[in-house]
Amino acid sequence: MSLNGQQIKQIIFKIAQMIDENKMYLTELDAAIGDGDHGINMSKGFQAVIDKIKDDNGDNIGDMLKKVSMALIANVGGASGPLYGTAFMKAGMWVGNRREISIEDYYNMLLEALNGIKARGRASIGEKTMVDSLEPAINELKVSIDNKFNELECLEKMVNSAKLGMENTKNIVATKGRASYLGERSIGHLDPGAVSCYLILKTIFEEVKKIKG
Amino acid sequence: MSLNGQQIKQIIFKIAQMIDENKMYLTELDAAIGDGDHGINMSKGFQAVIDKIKDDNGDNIGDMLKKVSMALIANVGGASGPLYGTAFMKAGMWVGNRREISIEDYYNMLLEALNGIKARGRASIGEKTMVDSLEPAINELKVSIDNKFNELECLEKMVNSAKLGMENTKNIVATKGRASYLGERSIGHLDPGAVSCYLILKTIFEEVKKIKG
Amino acid sequence: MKKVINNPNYVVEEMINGLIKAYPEYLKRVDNYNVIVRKSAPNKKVALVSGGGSGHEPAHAGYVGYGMLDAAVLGEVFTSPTPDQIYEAIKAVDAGDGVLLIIKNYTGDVMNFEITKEMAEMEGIKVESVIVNDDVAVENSLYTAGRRGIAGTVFVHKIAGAMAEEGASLEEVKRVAQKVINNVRSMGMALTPCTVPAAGKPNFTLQEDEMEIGMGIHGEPGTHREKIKPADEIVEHMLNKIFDDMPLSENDDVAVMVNGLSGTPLMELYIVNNKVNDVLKSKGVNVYRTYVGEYMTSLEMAGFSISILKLDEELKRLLDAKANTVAFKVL
Amino acid sequence: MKKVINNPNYVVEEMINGLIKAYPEYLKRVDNYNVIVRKSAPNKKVALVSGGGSGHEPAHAGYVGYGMLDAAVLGEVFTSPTPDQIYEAIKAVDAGDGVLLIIKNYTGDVMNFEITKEMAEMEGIKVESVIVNDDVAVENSLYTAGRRGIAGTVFVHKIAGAMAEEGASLEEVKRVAQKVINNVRSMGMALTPCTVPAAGKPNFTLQEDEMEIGMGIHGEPGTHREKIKPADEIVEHMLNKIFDDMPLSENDDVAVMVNGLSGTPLMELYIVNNKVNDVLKSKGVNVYRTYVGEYMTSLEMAGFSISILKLDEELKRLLDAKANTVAFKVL
Ligand SMILES: Nc1ncnc2c1ncn2[C@@H]1O[C@H](COP(=O)(O)OP(=O)(O)O)[C@@H](O)[C@H]1O
Ligand SMILES: Nc1ncnc2c1ncn2[C@@H]1O[C@H](COP(=O)(O)OP(=O)(O)O)[C@@H](O)[C@H]1O
Ligand SMILES: [Mg+2]
Ligand SMILES: [Mg+2]
Ligand SMILES: [Mg+2]
Ligand SMILES: [Mg+2]
Repeated sequence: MSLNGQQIKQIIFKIAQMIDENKMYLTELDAAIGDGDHGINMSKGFQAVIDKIKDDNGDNIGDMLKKVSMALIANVGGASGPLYGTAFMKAGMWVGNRREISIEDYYNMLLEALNGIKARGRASIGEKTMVDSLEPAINELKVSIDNKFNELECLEKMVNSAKLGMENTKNIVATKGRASYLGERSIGHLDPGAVSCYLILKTIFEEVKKIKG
Repeated sequence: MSLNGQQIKQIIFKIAQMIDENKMYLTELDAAIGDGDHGINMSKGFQAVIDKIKDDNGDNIGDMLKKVSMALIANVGGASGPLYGTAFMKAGMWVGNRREISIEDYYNMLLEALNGIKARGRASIGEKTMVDSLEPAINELKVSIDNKFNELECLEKMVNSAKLGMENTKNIVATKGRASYLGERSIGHLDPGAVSCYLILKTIFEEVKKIKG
Repeated sequence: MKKVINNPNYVVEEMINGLIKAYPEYLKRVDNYNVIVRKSAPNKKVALVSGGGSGHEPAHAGYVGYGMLDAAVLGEVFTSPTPDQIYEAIKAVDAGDGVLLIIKNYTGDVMNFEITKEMAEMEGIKVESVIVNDDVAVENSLYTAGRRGIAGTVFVHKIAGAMAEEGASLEEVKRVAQKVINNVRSMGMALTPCTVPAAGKPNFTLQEDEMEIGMGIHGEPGTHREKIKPADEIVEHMLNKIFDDMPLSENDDVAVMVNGLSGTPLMELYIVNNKVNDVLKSKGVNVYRTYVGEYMTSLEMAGFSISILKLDEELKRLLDAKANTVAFKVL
Repeated sequence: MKKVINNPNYVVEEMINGLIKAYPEYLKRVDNYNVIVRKSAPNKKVALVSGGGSGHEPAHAGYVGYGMLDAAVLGEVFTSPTPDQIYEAIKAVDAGDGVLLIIKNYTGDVMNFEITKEMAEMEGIKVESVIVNDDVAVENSLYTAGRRGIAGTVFVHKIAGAMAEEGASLEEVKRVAQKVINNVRSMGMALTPCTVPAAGKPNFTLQEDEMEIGMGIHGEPGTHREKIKPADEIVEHMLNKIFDDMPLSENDDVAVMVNGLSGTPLMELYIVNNKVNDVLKSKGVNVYRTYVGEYMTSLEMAGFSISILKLDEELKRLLDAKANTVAFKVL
């Protein structure tokens, strides 16, 4: 698909806007099984992201993503800050000073991000966290790429899989994060981090579609 | 009138009973302009009085009244404990080892009690306290005795005067005790101590009437 | 009534037991009395006795120990202790050098302590007393019960206690206690009422958006009731009332106590102190020491009081002297 | 929301300012950061850094000083501080002998502190960390986020701080901190919720006659909710949960902390301690020290926690070592 730094920057801006629009929704999800701040946290963090990269010319994708990471780490607070921060950090480290990324690069960046999140959060799939939308999405993306589907199709399948994973968090008893204190009582609720992660993947797909479609 | 120690003891028992019956009333009066414990305090104190003198044979009136005083001081708590305690102490000191008291003795005992209360509370008439029922009552008693009215008549006039004084506390701004913190807002309320004092004088009169009538 | 208690009638008894069990290295109880004395005091020194109704913890038992009180007498909740109790405290701590009674200015307290003083004097014990009246919410005049005693009392305990520990005479200890009283002013406010356990219901009511300014530590009425305002405005108003009563000049040294009534979190007390400090600095007043915490509480009431103590060199020295009590320590 | 504040968004900032203005002899702030450090620390010693969300005052800034912490990092209310803040604290206090991070076991805290640890290590600073997880209301298993860190943390500050003050190495300080963690268990309960200022409404609801057993210090759910019971029954239940997790034997020595969450008056905490002490004594356990007060609060929540720390000779010595901080002093 070959996205350049400027395009990636635009996608990040769109993500920030989307998070802001979903601030109350994410916060309400978190109020049900956490401490009711996920939307507030994320929106604060992505505001800082915009500030941090608005003057970045996108020449060095790796550096830009590290800036995103630092902004998230320093401003989101809570659990999701270090997790998303680590994700962007790992993605940025993988991409290094490449000036464009392909769908395969994108896959590798996501995989690095996932591994970063899992290591940081000591989490695996099925614990009712953002991992539950991210991991199936990445697996699906891999399969689609291996099947040589066209790029938009790959991304679309990835988003659908993220959505299924996200919806499935309703059926999971949380064993990580604040929701784990609820035990069985966490069943029936979506995990806010899984939702924000799905929304981010969806935004990426939609933006790439606009650029490429 | 010549009351002996046994008769005085019976009167004190009646006072205790009357206080117990008026416990809630006195407490409600105190709740309006104080801390809502006057009835509770007094009733606790007079229960202790009964305990303390129930085996007293009444031979030494002064000693018996000192016991009453100590029981009140040690058990009423709050402002009214030391005040009523001082009153009985002073009355007991005045009566000493007399074995019977006349109406003149009774007057002198009350006068001592009043002076004790005023000294202890640094109070004078018109400050919305028990002094406001006791002092006019004593003055009236003095006039009646000087006029050579019969004893029951003297006591009745005393009680009527106490009642007027007590009722008049409604019109007074408190300048002593807790009610003084209310300033003008204390107007319109009876002073609980003035009421308990009136009720005690009234009980004494009624009991003497039963004994002598 | 939401309280962690067993029986409303035994709260004081169980509290005393829990306190002694917690701090046997500091405190012991006089058998059968609601009197708490120092575990160990020097044989020869002026003894300090304070007390009052319970419900103001850590006052006063928390201030029994090295450099502060020798005994605290605990009445029922919000009720003055009786003379038999106070007398027992005096007897327990008198070492022949005399006893100073530190009394808060409430009619019941004053009378019960004064009766006891007369009793002790009759027994040949040298007893003096001071009456703390720092609460400027109440006007002080010959024609009222006078200002109430509130959190400023803790400064009296600290400073008179340090003086006694130095070995000063009863007259000297009384003099310095009275100096503190003359130089300390306080004012409080409340956001919520409190419930005396035996009563079972709150002693007054405040609307969800109301506060009472000048509220006493037993819920006695203050100067007025109004809608809640920002902390800074509340502080400014309270300080002005204090300054009206005790004007401060540039370069005056003061100690500040921001005292929580119990329900108010420390976070809010620090926010209050932020403004108190600013106002004092803007007047050129030098804040020598600040104490933020719960020193004289009112059951579970939310609210706070501010106390300002004007200092001279003697008071500074005594304020900073070593103290080792459960609730007040100076190393 | 009844609070003495100015603006919900600035409570942490104003609190920090009020705290520093109150205790300039103990504390200073790292400019532009929510980091509070000791006014003066020896040049060479292992540095202790703790922190977490605000709203738990006096934790943790109140424990900065001689014999305890070197720095506290203050997050927003009930929100972990971010790595840039924690990093600043580490840099401010590292004297070359290494830094121990004392972390309470919450996902956000653990991750933010660990990221920072990696950042500091990359800069060549020797950093170790321990994770406090004393709350037995949560089951500890590989398959949960594990027990939460609550008031037992204060024992870690005290004991590791004393060890560092003695001049021990980072490894030694970490060892003793971990020993405390292995030997301390706590459990809490709540009578009322609390309100995060920025949220403006309570974080949960409890009926007038209900309490929640096992409640966390941010209002995290506990083991169950039930009708209020007498204090003694509540205490017995909580202690049993603690003993289930950490059995005690006859002649064991323990330290006890009865910690108020802020809204509960000291009177009730003493009543609680009365029972705690009785239960321990009836098991033949020796109560070496007791601490009753507000050590780790939860805004204005009413409730309390009990912490039991099993002691050996080393822990006793360090517990009793001199400490001089705003909220914890040992003479
Ligand atoms: N250990 C973990 N591993 C992965 N994700 C986690 C972990 N803990 C929490 N999360 C994610 O973080 C989300 C909560 O984020 P947020 O509300 O911003 O933080 P906090 O819980 O500290 O308030 C959860 O919904 C979950 O998806
Ligand atoms: N200084 C005083 N002199 C005389 N009487 C007083 C004085 N102060 C209070 N009283 C009387 O005491 C009564 C209150 O008694 P009580 O409620 O038992 O004590 P408290 O006010 O300590 O709760 C008042 O109604 C008043 O009559
Ligand atoms: Mg959250
Ligand atoms: Mg959070
Ligand atoms: Mg009363
Ligand atoms: Mg009373």
